Amino acid sequence: MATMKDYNNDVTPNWCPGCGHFSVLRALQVAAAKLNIPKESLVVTTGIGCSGRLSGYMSAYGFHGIHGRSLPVAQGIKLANKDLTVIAAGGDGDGFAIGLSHTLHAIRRNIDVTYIVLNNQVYGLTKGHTSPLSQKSFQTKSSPYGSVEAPIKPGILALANGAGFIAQGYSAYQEQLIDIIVKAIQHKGFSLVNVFSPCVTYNKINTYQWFREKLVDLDKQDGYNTNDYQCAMNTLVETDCLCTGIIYEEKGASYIDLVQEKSALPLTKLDLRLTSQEFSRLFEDFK
Amino acid sequence: MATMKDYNNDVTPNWCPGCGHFSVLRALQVAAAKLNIPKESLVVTTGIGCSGRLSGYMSAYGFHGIHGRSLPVAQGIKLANKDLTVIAAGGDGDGFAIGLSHTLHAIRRNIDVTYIVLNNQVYGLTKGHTSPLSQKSFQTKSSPYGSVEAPIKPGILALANGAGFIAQGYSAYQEQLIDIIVKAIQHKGFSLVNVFSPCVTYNKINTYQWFREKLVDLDKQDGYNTNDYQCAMNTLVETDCLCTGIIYEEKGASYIDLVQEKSALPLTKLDLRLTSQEFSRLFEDFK
Amino acid sequence: MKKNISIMIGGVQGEGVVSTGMNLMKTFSSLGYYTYGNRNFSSRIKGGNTTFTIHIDIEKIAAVSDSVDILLAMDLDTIDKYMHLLNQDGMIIYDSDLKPDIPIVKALKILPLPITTLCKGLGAPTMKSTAAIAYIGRLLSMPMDILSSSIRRRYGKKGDDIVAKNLEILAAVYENQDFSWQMLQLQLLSPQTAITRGVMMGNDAIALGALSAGCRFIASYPITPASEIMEYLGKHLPNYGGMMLQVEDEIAAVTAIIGAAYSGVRSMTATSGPGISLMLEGIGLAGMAEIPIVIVDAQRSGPSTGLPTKHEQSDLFTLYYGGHGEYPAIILSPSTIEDCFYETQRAFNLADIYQCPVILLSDLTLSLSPQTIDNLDLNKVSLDRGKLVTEMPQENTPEAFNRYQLTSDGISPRAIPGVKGGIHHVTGLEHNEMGRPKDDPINRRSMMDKRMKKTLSLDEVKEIEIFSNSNSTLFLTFGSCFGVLKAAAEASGNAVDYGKINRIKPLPRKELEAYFNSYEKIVIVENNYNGQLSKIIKSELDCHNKLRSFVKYDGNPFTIEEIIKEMGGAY
Amino acid sequence: MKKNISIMIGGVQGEGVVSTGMNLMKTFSSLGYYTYGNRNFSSRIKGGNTTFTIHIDIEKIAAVSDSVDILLAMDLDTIDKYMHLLNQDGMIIYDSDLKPDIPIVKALKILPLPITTLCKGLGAPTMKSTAAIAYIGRLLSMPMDILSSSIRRRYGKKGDDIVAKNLEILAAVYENQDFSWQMLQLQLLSPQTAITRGVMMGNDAIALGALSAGCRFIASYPITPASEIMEYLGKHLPNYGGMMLQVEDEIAAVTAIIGAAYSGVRSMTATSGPGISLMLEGIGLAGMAEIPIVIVDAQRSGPSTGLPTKHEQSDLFTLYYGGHGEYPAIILSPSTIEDCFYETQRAFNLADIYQCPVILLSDLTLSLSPQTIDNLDLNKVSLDRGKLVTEMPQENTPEAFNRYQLTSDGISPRAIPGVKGGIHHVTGLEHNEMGRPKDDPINRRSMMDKRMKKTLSLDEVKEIEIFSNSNSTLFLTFGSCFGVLKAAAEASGNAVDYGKINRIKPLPRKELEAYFNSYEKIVIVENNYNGQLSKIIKSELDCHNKLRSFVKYDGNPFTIEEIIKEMGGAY
Ligand SMILES: Cc1ncc(C[n+]2csc(CCOP(=O)(O)OP(=O)(O)O)c2C)c(N)n1
Ligand SMILES: Cc1ncc(C[n+]2csc(CCOP(=O)(O)OP(=O)(O)O)c2C)c(N)n1
Ligand code: SF4
Ligand code: SF4
Ligand SMILES: [Mg+2]
Ligand SMILES: [Mg+2]
Repeated sequence: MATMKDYNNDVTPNWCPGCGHFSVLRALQVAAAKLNIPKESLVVTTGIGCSGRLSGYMSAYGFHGIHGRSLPVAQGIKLANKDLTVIAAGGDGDGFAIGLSHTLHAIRRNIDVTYIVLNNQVYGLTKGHTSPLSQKSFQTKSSPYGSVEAPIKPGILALANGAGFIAQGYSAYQEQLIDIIVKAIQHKGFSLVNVFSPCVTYNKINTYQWFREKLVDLDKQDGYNTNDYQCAMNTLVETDCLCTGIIYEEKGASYIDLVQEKSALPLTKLDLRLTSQEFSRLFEDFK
Repeated sequence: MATMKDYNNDVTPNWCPGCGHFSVLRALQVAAAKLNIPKESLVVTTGIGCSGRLSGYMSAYGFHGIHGRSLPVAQGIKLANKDLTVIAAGGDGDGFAIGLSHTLHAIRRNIDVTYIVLNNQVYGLTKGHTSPLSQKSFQTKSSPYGSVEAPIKPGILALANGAGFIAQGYSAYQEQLIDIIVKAIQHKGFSLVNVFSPCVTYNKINTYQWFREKLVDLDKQDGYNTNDYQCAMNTLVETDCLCTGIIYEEKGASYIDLVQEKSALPLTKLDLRLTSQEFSRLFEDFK
Repeated sequence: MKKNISIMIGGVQGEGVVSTGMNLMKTFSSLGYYTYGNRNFSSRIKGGNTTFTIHIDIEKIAAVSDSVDILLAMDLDTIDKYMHLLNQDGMIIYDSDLKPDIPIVKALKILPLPITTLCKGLGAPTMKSTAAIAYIGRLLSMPMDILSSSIRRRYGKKGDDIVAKNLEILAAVYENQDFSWQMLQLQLLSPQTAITRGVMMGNDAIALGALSAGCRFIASYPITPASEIMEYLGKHLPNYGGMMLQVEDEIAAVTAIIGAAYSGVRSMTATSGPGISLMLEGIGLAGMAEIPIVIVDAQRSGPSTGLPTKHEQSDLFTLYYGGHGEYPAIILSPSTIEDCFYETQRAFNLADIYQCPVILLSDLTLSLSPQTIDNLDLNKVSLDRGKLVTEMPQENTPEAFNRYQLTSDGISPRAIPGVKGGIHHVTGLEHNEMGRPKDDPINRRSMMDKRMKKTLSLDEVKEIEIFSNSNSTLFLTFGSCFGVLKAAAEASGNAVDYGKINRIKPLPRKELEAYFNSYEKIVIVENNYNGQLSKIIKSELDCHNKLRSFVKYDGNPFTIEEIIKEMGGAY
Repeated sequence: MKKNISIMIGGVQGEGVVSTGMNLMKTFSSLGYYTYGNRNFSSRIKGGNTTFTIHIDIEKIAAVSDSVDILLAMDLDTIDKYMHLLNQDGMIIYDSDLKPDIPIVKALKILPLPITTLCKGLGAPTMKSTAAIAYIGRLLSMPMDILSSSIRRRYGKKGDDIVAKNLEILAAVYENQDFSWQMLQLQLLSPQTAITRGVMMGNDAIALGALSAGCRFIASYPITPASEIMEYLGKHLPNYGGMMLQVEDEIAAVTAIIGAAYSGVRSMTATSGPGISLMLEGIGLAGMAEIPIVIVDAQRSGPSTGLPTKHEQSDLFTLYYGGHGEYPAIILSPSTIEDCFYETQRAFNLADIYQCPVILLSDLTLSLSPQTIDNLDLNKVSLDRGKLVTEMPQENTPEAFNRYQLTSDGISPRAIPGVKGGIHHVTGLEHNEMGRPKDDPINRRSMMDKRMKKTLSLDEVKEIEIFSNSNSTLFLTFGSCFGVLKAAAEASGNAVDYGKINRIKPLPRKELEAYFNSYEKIVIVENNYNGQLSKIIKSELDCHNKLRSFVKYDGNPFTIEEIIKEMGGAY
């Protein structure tokens, strides 16, 4: 059996002490260990941000790309080699400002990738700017008079866009977060895990304390049914999205299953050469 | 009083005979006439697509920009001069493929722009490719085996993202469409008008006939309350979004109202020069 | 007896002009003739006048003549707009229903044909294209059985009824005795060998080349004039286990193929100017992270949306100089359909060998002009995946894999996910040999040097092909201009040498230097305003005094005459 | 008595290193000294070692020395990493709590100061910065009252208690008799005039320049090292009726300002390399549609994410050659803080006059290095809005407005929405004089010519400033390199002429040509791998034999010594 340590490399994270991102990293490592994923079959793609550094702290194949594009990269990887476990991760700016379109298209395309949002409702790496997930009246260097734009609600948007797996976690609820990530990886199709991961340096509003007071734990709600779309939507609206646990899941065929036979080889295993016969047949079409 | 003709220039549209876009153009012209908008105060921005040509057929200030960016341009215009009536228009590819992020950010930012989607569920201008709004199994040059991705539902997504005005129209329901556009323009804040505008050349599935059979007209539903969020969501889900009329409206302060006094001048009217005193005061901060 | 003949077909866009032209081309190609077709697009989707010009020859050619021998008009616009293109002894034929008012010009043959009448009479009003082809076949003294077998081939899949109806039209035309056909007929010389050849346009050859090169993934966003590549691969890749993914925009396209290529699959995307601009950040990532991707740029008239259905070669600058910062990239510039096929294969090899983005630079004319081609040799370009590591010696501990090892040639071993002991980190940040972020200046310098110098060895590869070696002036070009240049040089009796350059980046400096030494003057011919290739060469080589630039930027390719004139020009 | 002194402050990132440095700079600037500061960023947000080097001088200077006179260490890392930078007779001072193990080096003064102890003792453990400043002030023989007024100024807003506490610390330091201060003190020459000057970095000057130029709208997406521009304008624009809009990405940023600029508001955005790559399509639209926008590129090390907190000048290529297709653009390259202010104002004028995108090219060092500046003259650059039409003669019928009229200078009248009779259409498609799409080749050619030639008249403007006119070699540069070059030239006794180029596009050809005629050799100094400016010049001018390129691309600016060495270099 693998242990968390197997997925840990010897790089010291450059995150601030107390940053929520440490816990997300740890949870992902523990989840990978629980699932016993061979580390060479695990690929983590990230965007740019404090969160983006996560892929560099995993002992696994890691791809730290450009800002907002962790999902297209992840989808390309999964389509190339469906035998891999592919995790995409990134900040709230990465996934809901510059990368919002990719996030929503990844959801509807339903390629089997797990997307972990390290959501601190602020741009950490640029040293404190308002994010599309920052709450109204949030003050930063870029909103000195307070933000006036309504924040995006990732859960509601994903649900409205037909996501097959939506969960929310919190850095300080390690066990739940690990459990969520395990299930998200197991889900066949796209899964979204929105993690409240406090930025201790630039977000003095949505702090650990703040979340602890506000978050509703769905696992503790008797009889919460994760297969009920309407209930999921209501829960998100009623809690103002401040809830943790698996919010919604629905089984369905993933993209690859829809375009290929189950028995099809990963693209990486295909023969690259055409036979002369095949080639002649293709050439005939041009006559 | 202005008439529709006042907003018509002498350019012959290059659209195919029967294209739904003709009706959207006409409806916009009639709506402008009904509201008696001085043509020099009317600005129409568009993206690229058959739909994108619309701005070139209006006698008004028209801005035909680049693919997917009609909304950032429109928002820039409105912020620059709040006295203008600003309409953004574009195709379903323009607004929900390449431009999806802008569409959703424009919704939450709530700048007073009316956004008309000329939705034919296909890329017309590129001669028939699948769009993110194409229905499943739709066959085109780019989905020869049928599309497998779930289509985006503009109404649901907009509602989930907090839009303050959402309506759907149909090219063949001229009067309703005119009425919707009039109200959308009157709405203070961002308004989304999703128009089913059939492409007679490349969409042989979602035809005029098809829509006529499927569309539910909310104006004919007794007691439909456009202020009820839950009801709006249910209606969209129940009709599979195939409904027309004003789906949801909610009054609220628009972006400009939140960041400026009502009495503030349009940016175009501001004095460009600082006084020496003001300048000295600013300079003092650096000492 | 004529060596070649040029036919322009004009009519309402969407009403069969293109298929008429293509069918004629395929029919002549099946007889052993070479054909070349040139489309002129209407800016409307449906309606509006469109033309298709075909050149039929007994020798290979990749240009249309400046004038036409036969003008086939399916609408009045065609007559008004293009009659002036007819040769003095040319012939204008048209659907007699049009009833045009044609000025009598000496020597000009005018031939109204009952195309609509005949088709209506046979109850097949939509088969005008077949009637038109039949009339042209008859005028060019084509045996009727050739046309009938062509019809069978073309319409076979649509069912026997359709075939029969078309054959009926054909027969009616060949039986028509209203004209003194003998007098009208044009006699083409027989082709050199009676072999059946294919008809392809550049995009077809690129797509087929990619498939043959083992490309198994394309992510793409539609755009004129590149869409046919994704369309072809979308149709055929699934049969070979591969996939085409239509994405939400070009940024997703380039980053998705970066993901797939990183995973070990030969991957590509195809776009045009606006897409290229959007992809630059991603291309830079591929350069920095050393990911092998292939990008086709089928250039059209810019800037911005420009003239999306018109020809230009104005993306060199942006591709050569790239996005922000400095990274390696390779630009190949095929000039013929055969090049499109082979150079696409080479592109995938170079990407794998040099681990960097490779751009295949096409242009609207090359991408969309159909032409007869000789058979393609599937095995001419052999497959080379460079330093790809798919298995590791057992002893290697994970994470000791130096993905960015500093080697003497600057190229490092590349392991892909799934390979045990190949685990490493990839980042667009500056990194050390293990791929970990590092901002130390010494590391920075060695990594920059490694990346920027690794393609230097390409300078040894010959990339310029020169034809006719006897003059003191060389006309050098790339892309579809080459076909026109060749035709012009031949028509001018080879008054100048001419050639094409197959690789623009890294610029073949040594080779160019040698040519600047041996020629008195080199004229760079290209379709853009700035003379982009000539400026690139001038920045790299001290050749200002010998280099001349000849450009055209009005949305159309050069005419043969324009180039001939330039060849005679006094510098 | 010293003419200048150089101090390096090092400590844990986020623990006051920067504010200590900035306060010292402001204090010395208020006395009439010139200062220049240079930050070295840690790649961590919090923690990690960071340093701030300050140069204090009686003359204006825009570079730090290669070595330092005083090293102030607030952590141990600073001592380990930077002690080697100390001059032979330098002094190392540190918080005595650190208890470092410092090797005894002859002549080196070692001074442990009870910074933490003192602050703790006074119940103000977080005010170490004030103690450090006080000690340095005392070492540099600064009168205490200067420091106390500086403290009042700095902390006034935070309340009387805070001020009092800080003053208490100051007094304690000045009363400290533990050391033989007399022996230790360094005596700086008195400043030439005792005037209070400001301290600004390039981004401040650009933002203030924009505000002064009448810029009333900025749309931007945060990125290092450009964010300060949006931050400043976000804070101040509302006071002048304007707005800062933080958008979802750089594509939205550039297209939003295109909308605002089209509507008549002076509008800008500010970004760095990755943002520039993403903006290229939009910049091309502004070029095609002739919209006046201003874009700041604060360059950092590329490619891709590169070294985001390190210096480079490697975006010239992408900016000069642009996105797909060909369109006009102007690139200004300020070299000093004053330039940043005035050139920003000029950028807005040029945008309005030439109706095209104007890029203001900065670099990380110029954008982020604070320095003492002389007063800025608000009215030096007068406002010119070009052919802007805000009212039309009544007679004009709507839609007869020729927005893209072919004029002799290529510049057309520009009406903005709201103007009666100015209604017109704008498109990224090729268009006619009315702005309507048109694909006819003759129109295409004249519109291309119009756009591409309209900035030609700029060739008459002098854009190169040369200093010391007596040598046969010229060192030419741009951006922050200029400060180092100047310092090096002066230190070398003006062994070469040196200068800066203020506009890179259109390249001042005539002027350059003249200099290539008058100098034997011109060395282009720049921070990138390719020698981008020198390649641009070589592509435009026949100067290969006279031009030399001197580059550095390791993430750091040139040192003075490196340039001096190059000046003595035998070419
Ligand atoms: C194209 C581009 N634009 C801007 C940036 C600058 N940038 C880096 S990270 C970031 C946002 C970080 O916020 P988030 O994604 O929430 O991650 P966090 O740092 O909060 O974990 C930005 C704007 C960039 N790297 N690339
Ligand atoms: C950056 C970029 N990519 C691709 C294109 C090609 N293109 C033009 S319009 C279009 C989509 C058109 O579809 P839609 O927006 O639905 O408009 P319609 O033609 O159906 O009205 C595409 C892909 C482009 N112009 N620019
Ligand atoms: S700045 Fe915020 S998000 Fe970034 S490492 Fe520090 S605490 Fe974490
Ligand atoms: S192709 Fe479709 S969308 Fe375009 S003009 Fe024709 S009918 Fe309309
Ligand atoms: Mg964040
Ligand atoms: Mg459409």
